[in-house]
Amino acid sequence: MPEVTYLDADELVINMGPQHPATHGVLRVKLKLDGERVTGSECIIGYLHRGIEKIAENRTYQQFAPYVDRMDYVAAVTNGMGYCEAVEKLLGAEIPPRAQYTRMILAELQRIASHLLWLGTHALDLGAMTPVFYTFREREEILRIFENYCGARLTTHAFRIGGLLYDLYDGFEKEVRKFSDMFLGKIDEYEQLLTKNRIWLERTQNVGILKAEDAIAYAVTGPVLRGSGVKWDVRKAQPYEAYDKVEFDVPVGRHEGWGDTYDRYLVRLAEMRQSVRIIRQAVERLESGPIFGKVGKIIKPPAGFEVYHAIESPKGELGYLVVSDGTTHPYRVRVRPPSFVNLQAFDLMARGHLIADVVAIIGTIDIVLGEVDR
Amino acid sequence: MTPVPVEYFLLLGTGLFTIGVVGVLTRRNIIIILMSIELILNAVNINLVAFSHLYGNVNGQVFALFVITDAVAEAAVGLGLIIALFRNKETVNADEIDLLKW
Amino acid sequence: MLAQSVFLILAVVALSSGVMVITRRNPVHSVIWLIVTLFSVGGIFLLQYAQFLFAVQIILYVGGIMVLYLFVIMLIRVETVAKQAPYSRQWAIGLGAVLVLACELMYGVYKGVESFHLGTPSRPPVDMNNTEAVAGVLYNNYMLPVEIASLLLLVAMVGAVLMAKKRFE
Amino acid sequence: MFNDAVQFVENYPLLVAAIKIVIVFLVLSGVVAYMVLAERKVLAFMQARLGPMRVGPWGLFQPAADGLKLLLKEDIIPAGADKFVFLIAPVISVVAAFTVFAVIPYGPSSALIITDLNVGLLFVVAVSSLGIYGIILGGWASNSHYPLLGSLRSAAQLVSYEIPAGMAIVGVLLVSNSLSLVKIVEAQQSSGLWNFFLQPLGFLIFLIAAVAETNRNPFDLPEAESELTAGFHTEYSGFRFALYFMAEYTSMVLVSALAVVLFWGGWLRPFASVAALDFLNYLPPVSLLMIAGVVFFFARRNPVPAEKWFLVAVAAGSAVLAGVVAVPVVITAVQPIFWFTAKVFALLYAFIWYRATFPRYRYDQLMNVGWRWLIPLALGNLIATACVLWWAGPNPGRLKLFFAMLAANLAVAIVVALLVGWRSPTAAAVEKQTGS
Repeated sequence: MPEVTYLDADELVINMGPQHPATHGVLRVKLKLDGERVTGSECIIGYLHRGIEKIAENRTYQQFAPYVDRMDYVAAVTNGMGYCEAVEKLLGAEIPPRAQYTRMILAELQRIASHLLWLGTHALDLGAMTPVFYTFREREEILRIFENYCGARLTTHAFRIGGLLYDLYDGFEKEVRKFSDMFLGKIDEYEQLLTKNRIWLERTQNVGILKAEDAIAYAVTGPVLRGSGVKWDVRKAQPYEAYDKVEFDVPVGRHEGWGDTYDRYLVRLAEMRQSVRIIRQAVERLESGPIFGKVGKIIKPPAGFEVYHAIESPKGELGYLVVSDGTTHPYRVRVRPPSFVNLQAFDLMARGHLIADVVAIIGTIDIVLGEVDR
Repeated sequence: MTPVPVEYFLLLGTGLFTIGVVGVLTRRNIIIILMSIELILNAVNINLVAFSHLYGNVNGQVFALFVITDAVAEAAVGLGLIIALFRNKETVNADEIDLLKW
Repeated sequence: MLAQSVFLILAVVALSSGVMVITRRNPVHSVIWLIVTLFSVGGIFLLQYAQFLFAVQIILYVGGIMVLYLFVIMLIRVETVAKQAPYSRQWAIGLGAVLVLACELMYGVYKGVESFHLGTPSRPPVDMNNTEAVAGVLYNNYMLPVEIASLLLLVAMVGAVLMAKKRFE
Repeated sequence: MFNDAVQFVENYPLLVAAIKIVIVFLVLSGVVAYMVLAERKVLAFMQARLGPMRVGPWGLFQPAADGLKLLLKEDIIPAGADKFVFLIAPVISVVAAFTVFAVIPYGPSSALIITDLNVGLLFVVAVSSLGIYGIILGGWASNSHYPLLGSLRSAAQLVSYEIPAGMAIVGVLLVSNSLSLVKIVEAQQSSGLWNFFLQPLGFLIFLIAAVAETNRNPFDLPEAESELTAGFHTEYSGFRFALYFMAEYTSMVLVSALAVVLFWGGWLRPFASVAALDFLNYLPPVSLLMIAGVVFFFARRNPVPAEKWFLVAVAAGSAVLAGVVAVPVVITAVQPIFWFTAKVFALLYAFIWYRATFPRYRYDQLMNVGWRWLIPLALGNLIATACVLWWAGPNPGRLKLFFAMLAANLAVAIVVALLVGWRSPTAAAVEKQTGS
């Protein structure tokens, strides 16, 4: 990131990325600078575009499921869950409770894993090098559970349309319980490193301020929206799976009507605690029973139907619009990726800040370029 | 150690002073002109310290201290001026800054 | 004898690096040579038992003012400056005038040895703490000048900040 | 034989000084090399990982491997670089960092002092202010934007933090009444009170400024910030890069040693005047024994036979050394050097610790800390110290001085905090953005 070069440079346009350690992938940000202050910015995306939505039209419903894992590749489980549920909604299929709770447990574990990755890299961007090692240590536990469950760690393809392919392995519940007991203490550990750290406060407080009205106007969702003080969570607002049967709170930022990077940091930490709460309840309610609903081997929804199904992914509202044309292939799959929508608020947040804050702001939105570009 | 006669120092001071004045008169770059002024001030300091040494008291050194203080102030203001000038006129050549001439 | 040879070395270094200062095209090189000059002048201070002044020379001049020069030089474009003609048009006149001045000064020093009763310092410096001595004189005899100097520095500081500031808001 | 040695020292003072310089240089180089390893190891242990493990047992020979690699690498000079300046800049850094060690007293006997300048403190400040040239010139000579910007920032940072550091040193000067580093330690010995207790605020200021002046986390933005690549030494490679690296770590050791001399009583044992704590005198052999024990414990678990025997040898060596040190004559002789190194290592450990703990300051925040907090604090500390010393008069009681200084320091801290923290510049910006 080059900065002001000469005295007479009044306005300077510089490129950050696409190859840059702090842009979390291949994001390219064009920054207009007055001295060191950002007067405008433009996010240039598409470096990771793979045409995932187009691919869907040439795949059967089942075949497409693994592709969605490649969007938000640090939260593959939630991606897959959203897609499976959307197709299930299209079919009108019911999912047995054991499958529902299993999905919830894995999805919440995935949320924790995604937030852990975010926390570590965000702190690393701001110069705190230690948290990333701690968060990866705990994330490893989660990935191990995934691996034991479905054999994959990152792009899991954990669920199938209609339920689960695999039942839970022996000792799953014990492992998850053990993890959730252990993990609450670990969150406190991260908090000890950062939450009251004077420098952390200075780097995050009042940086990347997003007003609630702007957040809503920009259709920002997820922790970024909640950080701005808006209590909106798809899990509460439009409950899917069995989220209406478990108790959890929706954490919001400290302020009324606006939020900064620190708020979003607090919100994500609180969300991890809530996830643990959900996991504990869900594990309690796991009963033996079928894991697959009444969905045939060949999925052929009637023509002319169209559903939009949204779930709360770690990054925000992840929506799938699936249109059927009566064949085994979807007519159109449109994804509403939270990272992409949230990224639009970047310019609003970055304006007027110093160039060093850009790194913090990119980090706080928590984008994954695989999802932005699809 | 036999002390060095004081006129040696005076001659050295004269030499440095002359070099400094040559720099001020012949160079175009204002920054180098300012540096030449530093040379002149140093020449003065050599003389002051030499006399302080000759008369065995430290008054001369105190004067040299004041000269250094002065040099600091001069450098700060001078360089500030240069920055302001460069920003407006894009040059650091003394002979191109002639708005006040006629 | 030792003192004389040390003086000679220092003097030659100071003068030759002084010449380098005013002849370099690149201001950064000028600064480097000026630092060499300042060091040798500092050495000459040390030769005359002015340790405190030596320290001030290094701390303030070399460690402070010269850094400031480098800063400013790097802020403005050095490359373009280095390509322009280094000497002003009237350099010949300036050089001639200065030579005359130099001759006069040399003559003054040459004659002054007798008329001003110059000579080798007779009293060897007492082995007292030079810093204390300077401090004593500075704060006892020259209190008012010290205050004035501090005021001067304050004014210079404010002035420099105001001038170098980008714009008034 | 002892008399012969004395005779030798008296006959060849320059030769003896040269020998001392060589010894200090060698020891220092070793300390710096292993400081790098220690940093990597300590960081690793703080971050739940292992660190270097490949070269030798626990990577103990890693510094040698690193040094060899850097020596053998190609020394690249970028196109368009100012060759001469580019080549000498790292040398300036290293020389400035190493030279200051000439006046650091490692112990009370003249054998442990290279030279005792009566303007030692001024020398320290003067020479350490030269290290900045290595940074500015190196960045400029590289003919590249990143290094230039990095060096400008670095230089601005160094200049800014030199002021509070200098003022904190002046506070020590007032208390100890001398510019000679040896006399400063002796003053702490005779008053029985380390300057740390008289100048807690000064110590804090000095410590923060020291971290900033060595470009270490949390003030490491000139070089470590991902935005500026590596800062001023981006274009350097091979041996010259190693020189910069060495200069950075040497100056870390330097500021630690200075802090120990100025504030922590140099070579003095903690609470040297308290007889009840005399058992601390036995710490040198005990700590050596402990090292031997730990090494032996790990040696048993090491699977590689060669490494195992090496570690056993190390353990045996330290045990033998502990035995030697335990001899009454030796134990008093090693006291000063032991305590000096122990304190320096404690501070160096703190440097590593900061790096594991703190995020990085933003550039404007860094300047904010320096100019809005440290300089007013240092100024206030200076004034308060002078006032207290004037009020206490000559030869005040130890406790009286301690409590008066404590009160003055607290008062200064509170007043400055109230004045500076009254309204932070960010508050207005927030109001502007949120409209509240």
